[in-house]
Amino acid sequence: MTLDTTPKGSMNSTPLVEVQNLKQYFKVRKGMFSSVDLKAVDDVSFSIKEGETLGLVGESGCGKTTVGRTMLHLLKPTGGTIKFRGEEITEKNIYDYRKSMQMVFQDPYSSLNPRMTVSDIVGEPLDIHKLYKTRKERDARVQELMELVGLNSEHATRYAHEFSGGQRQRIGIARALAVRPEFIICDESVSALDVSIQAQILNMFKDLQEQLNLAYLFIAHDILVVNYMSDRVAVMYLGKIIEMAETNDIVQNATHPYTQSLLSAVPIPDPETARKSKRIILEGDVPSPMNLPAGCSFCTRCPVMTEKCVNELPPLVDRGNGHFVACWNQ
Amino acid sequence: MWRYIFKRVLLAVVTIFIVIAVTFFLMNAIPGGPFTKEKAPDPRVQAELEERFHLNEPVGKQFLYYLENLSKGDFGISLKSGRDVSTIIKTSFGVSAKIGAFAAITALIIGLILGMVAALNRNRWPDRIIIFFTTFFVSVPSFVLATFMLLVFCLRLQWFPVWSVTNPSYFLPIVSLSLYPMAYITRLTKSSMLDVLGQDYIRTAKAKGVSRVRTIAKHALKNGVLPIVTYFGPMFAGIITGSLVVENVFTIGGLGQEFVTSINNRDYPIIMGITIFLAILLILLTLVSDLLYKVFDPRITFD
Amino acid sequence: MNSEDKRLEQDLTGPETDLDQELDVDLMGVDPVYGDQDLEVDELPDHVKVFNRSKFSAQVDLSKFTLASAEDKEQHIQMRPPSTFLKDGMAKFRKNKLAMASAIILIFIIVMIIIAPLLVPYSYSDIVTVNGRRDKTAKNLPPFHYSELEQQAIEEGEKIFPHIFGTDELGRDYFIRVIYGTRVSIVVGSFASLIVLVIGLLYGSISGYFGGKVDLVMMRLVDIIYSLPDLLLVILLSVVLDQVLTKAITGTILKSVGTNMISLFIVFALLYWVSMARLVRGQILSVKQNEYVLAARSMGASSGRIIRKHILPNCMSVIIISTALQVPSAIFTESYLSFLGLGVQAPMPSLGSLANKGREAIQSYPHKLIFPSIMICLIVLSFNLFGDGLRDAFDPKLRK
Amino acid sequence: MSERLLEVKHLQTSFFTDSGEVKAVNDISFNLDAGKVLGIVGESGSGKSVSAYSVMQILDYPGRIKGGSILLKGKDLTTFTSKEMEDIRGERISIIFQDPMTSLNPVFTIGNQIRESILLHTDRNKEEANKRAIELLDLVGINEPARRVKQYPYELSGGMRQRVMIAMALACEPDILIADEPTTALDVTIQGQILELIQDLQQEMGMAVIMITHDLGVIASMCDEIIVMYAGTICERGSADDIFYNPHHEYTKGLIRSIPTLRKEDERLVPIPGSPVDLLNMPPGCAFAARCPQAMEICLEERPGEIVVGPGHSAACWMNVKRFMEMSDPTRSVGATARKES
Repeated sequence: MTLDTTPKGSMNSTPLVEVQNLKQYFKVRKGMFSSVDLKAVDDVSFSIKEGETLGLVGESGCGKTTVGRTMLHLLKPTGGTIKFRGEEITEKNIYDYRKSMQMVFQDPYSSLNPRMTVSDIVGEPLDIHKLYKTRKERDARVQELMELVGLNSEHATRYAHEFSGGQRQRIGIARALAVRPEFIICDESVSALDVSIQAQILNMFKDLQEQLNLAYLFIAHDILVVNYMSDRVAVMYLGKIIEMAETNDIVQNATHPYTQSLLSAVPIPDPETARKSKRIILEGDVPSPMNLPAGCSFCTRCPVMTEKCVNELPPLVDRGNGHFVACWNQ
Repeated sequence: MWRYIFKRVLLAVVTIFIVIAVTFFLMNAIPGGPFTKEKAPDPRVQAELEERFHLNEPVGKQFLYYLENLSKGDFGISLKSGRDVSTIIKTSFGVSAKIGAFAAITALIIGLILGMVAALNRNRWPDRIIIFFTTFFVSVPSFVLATFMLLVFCLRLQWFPVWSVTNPSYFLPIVSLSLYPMAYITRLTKSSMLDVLGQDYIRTAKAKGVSRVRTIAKHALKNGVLPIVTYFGPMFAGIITGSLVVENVFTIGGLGQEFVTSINNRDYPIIMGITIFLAILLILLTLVSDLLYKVFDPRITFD
Repeated sequence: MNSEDKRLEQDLTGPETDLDQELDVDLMGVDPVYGDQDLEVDELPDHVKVFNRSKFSAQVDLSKFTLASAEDKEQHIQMRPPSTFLKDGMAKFRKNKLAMASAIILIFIIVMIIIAPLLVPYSYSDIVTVNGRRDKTAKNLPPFHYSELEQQAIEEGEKIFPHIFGTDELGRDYFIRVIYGTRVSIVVGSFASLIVLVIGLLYGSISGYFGGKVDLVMMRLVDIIYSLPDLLLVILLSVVLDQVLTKAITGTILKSVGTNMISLFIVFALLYWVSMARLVRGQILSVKQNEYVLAARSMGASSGRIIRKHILPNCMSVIIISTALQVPSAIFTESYLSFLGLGVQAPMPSLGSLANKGREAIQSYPHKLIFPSIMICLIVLSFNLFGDGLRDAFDPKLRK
Repeated sequence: MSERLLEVKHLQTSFFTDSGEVKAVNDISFNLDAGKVLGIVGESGSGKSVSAYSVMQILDYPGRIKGGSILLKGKDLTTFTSKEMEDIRGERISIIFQDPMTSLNPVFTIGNQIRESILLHTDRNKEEANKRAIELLDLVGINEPARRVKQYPYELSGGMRQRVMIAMALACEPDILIADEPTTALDVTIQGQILELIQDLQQEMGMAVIMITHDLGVIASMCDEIIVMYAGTICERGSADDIFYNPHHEYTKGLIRSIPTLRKEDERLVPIPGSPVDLLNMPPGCAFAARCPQAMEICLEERPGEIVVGPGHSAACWMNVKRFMEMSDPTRSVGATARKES
């Protein structure tokens, strides 16, 4: 089944990035000879326009990080295609696309090599893709990048461990920007940061987007952050997208029972609202992705579950306005 | 669980086979081979060799015969005396096993205690003293240590009698044999305990109001000794090889002394027999300690 | 700070305060005066103060209430001086007195074994000679003693270099023998460690980097070798090679090394590398977990570049430390073999063979055991303490 | 008026590391009454957890209480022997930690770990303790409690383990429950379950709770009083409404402006500029001064004291002093006047 997941209004132009029926299964050894498929990502499709931000939200283990890594061929996809400007990305041509697609990682501590100076880290993509002729040109570009992300360019010779978490994340962003990409995957890029620093980085992402016309896939577990950053939001549960719509639409008209409970569970930093709102508390835990029910993967925790949900997989269907939902009951 | 045990036992069997094969073929690589009649001074021994090892057959066949003999507990005969190697091992192993077992237990108990004392007094004087001495003890070759002990305590001070079969004095051999593994266990225990004491669940125990002593004895110890269990294998290896030295220094007629004597005499069947015997012993002890580890740690699911 | 400021500070941050004062001011002009309400000052800790206008106006230096400039703020917080991994580690290492002392002792020993043979006019293999004649009386001399012939020569005005450690049973200068023994032991130890390092590094990094099936098969082999009783095999191999090789190497340079040392190296090359391979593999696996490796791959870095630039630099410190700790273990093995009579080829001495020889005459000439023993202990202890110090200073796991 | 349970006065806790003294908690005071919920909010390094650990005296090496007093019902815990403290911990004050995955001992069954606390502090025998453990597991909403007591921690999910931690903490019905970031390591939907559970149990059992978190959202609705901490000091304290709707410290204001909300009106976040202060290298004056958009010269030189700004509401910020000065004498603006005079 192929879905047209392009939002309306952009039908005439090809999307920048298009992911179709992406699958990523991991083999989990169950003994010496048998193994079981862990369906980390199962039949995921979406597309992103130039200069757009798609938020990808879900709880830990739902496969959102795997989506990002598979898109960059850091993991070999089990199935499905990834297209960039209409061209399919394969194992063979991925090297060329590494200049167009970049990634900003989660952990500001483990994502920078402790044995390299800031200038080495930021300049590494330039070295790999040979994007300069002289040493001077390289240094100038590194300086430029550091200023772009709000770092003092005098600090280029220092090692990453001398910086605070927020500054380190800026270094990571400068590294991603070095090859002048059009599309950046932000994999939980702010979740390790304190709120005051997180806001700095979020604003910087927004400014850079405006300045450089970047498109983002913004992966996070924090729905408040995703909401702030994204034009559209896709909600993942156990390897599948269960709802996808414009941000405002999803906040105001969440349709899938999981999205509804996710939204209601968010702790609101506002006493008035918090006192009034009633949480929809979900029962139980997320089931193991290794033995999923045949039908809707959410049926074990769903408050409105019916027999159909247990046996049949609900398709992701457009309910108008590009609001996609995968649920039998809505 | 059974699958794991099966795998581990299989590995042990393969290793034992390799040791036997390596030993046999290495020995046969010596010009003339270990069982050449020419090396045996006594014609009766020559005849015996001929009969047991089928010396005229090709080496591959000989190996099969050797395996067959081994399975019956027959390790061959001594070139020099013509005695059965299995008898030599049987008579001499008793003393060695006694000393070795005592040394292992001593090393384990004292090492664990010292290691914990050092961990609990980190960077204070008991820690520094313990660590200095243990570092010293792992830096002195066992034969030097044993010789000095013999010189000082037996010969000069005469606190302990010199070893004799009628009046065996186990103290000094056990001490000199256990010092190295003891020092090693102390260092291992310290670092493992420090690691465990930094874990979150220790703080949980403290927060419950569990006393310091109980926190250590219950919560830290069971987690902290796990790495020590994995050291059992190397410890036995150390004690077995150490006993070769210690038995010679104290002139104890154990397996070790037989081994060293046979090396000096180039009595190949004995060298071969004792090597294989010790190797099998060692592999089995390691196997037991590996299985013990799994028993101690409930997290391992054995798959 | 002037006295007025001091008073102010005391008033605002000091513990003593007068709680009975009334709040005499409204708040931000938003809320009405709290004067007639029940001010629950009780809920707040004692030191929290109620603002009192009359007190402040007299004491506050009003000029301080101007906006601070950006430079002032910048200066307020300063970044720590730049440091590198190496600098940090060295600073930490220098603080460790035991490790520093060990390093100095090791350097001293290494300098000694290089220059002492140049300075001391004796040879390790020949009997002491006086006026070109072999001095048979110079046997088993205690330290700093001279034989009869030498004493005569001294009385005749000749200068004779002292026997610092005495002489051995054949009348050879013991000091130079110990120096050569140290030389042999250190060379054997370093060479064996080098073999272990090279093989372990290659095997471990291939296994760790490629992972999957390759890793599985390679690690099975390591498991088997790991459970072989290594020292027993060294002995066995020495016994065998002694017979097999002796003829083959006669007349070559290897002869002076001796078959036993060759078999020691072979065993190290065959068996001892497995723990190094395990260590390297473990290190690589844990470094590979880091996101910077993933980042490098997402940039399009080749496998070679990732190993060279990212993985090796980050596990090198641990590998170097454990190589340093391998040296004493090799020296130990060598001395052990010497005890069994399987050590270096005579007349070449090693510390192990000297100590073992010295053991035989322990009652009458204890110095012959003491000197090489002290040397072994000193080297091994220094290497151990030095290695421990390196680990404390450079192991990234222990740093935070 | 309710009973005063805990009174912390001028608490100072430092970590004496190789590189110098880290003043993790630098002179803080707070009170807690029976049955009340106190929220302590702050970013990493603000000293919020260290304050809680100081109260329980479970600081990690090389941390040490340097000064101040901690009064539990009038008795100073800092003067207690370690034996006396053991009777306080787990019986009078309990704590739940952040990471349920590592806070339970992996080699003992959860029943064993809950029982331990009961056996230590009550006269129950082993059988009764086991019965109580099963009751507790049932209380915290774990199904099949009789089977669960025999399980090891690795057999439970994160949310379940946190429930076990709560059961363990409540085993002896403590007067005070400290919850140290109890939901940070959990998923949003599980986080909701745990918060609800803590709230319900607090009301049911009537204990006082200290809720420590970095997430303003978590404490918005459940606290009687909130303390905002920065770099080991208290910036502001007051009711949730005071803190959220009428903040009087620049840091609190900045924090609130930094959090994204669900109401999306295309308003931009206003982040606090700069990086957190280096605790090893603490500058004089207000710790927040270098990042504060309103920082004045005095802020860089002297640490402000806490000043009452409303009923049960106080803040440690020189801006309040300035504001009060201006308001009590509206004819002159403090800063401007000073400039004119100089």
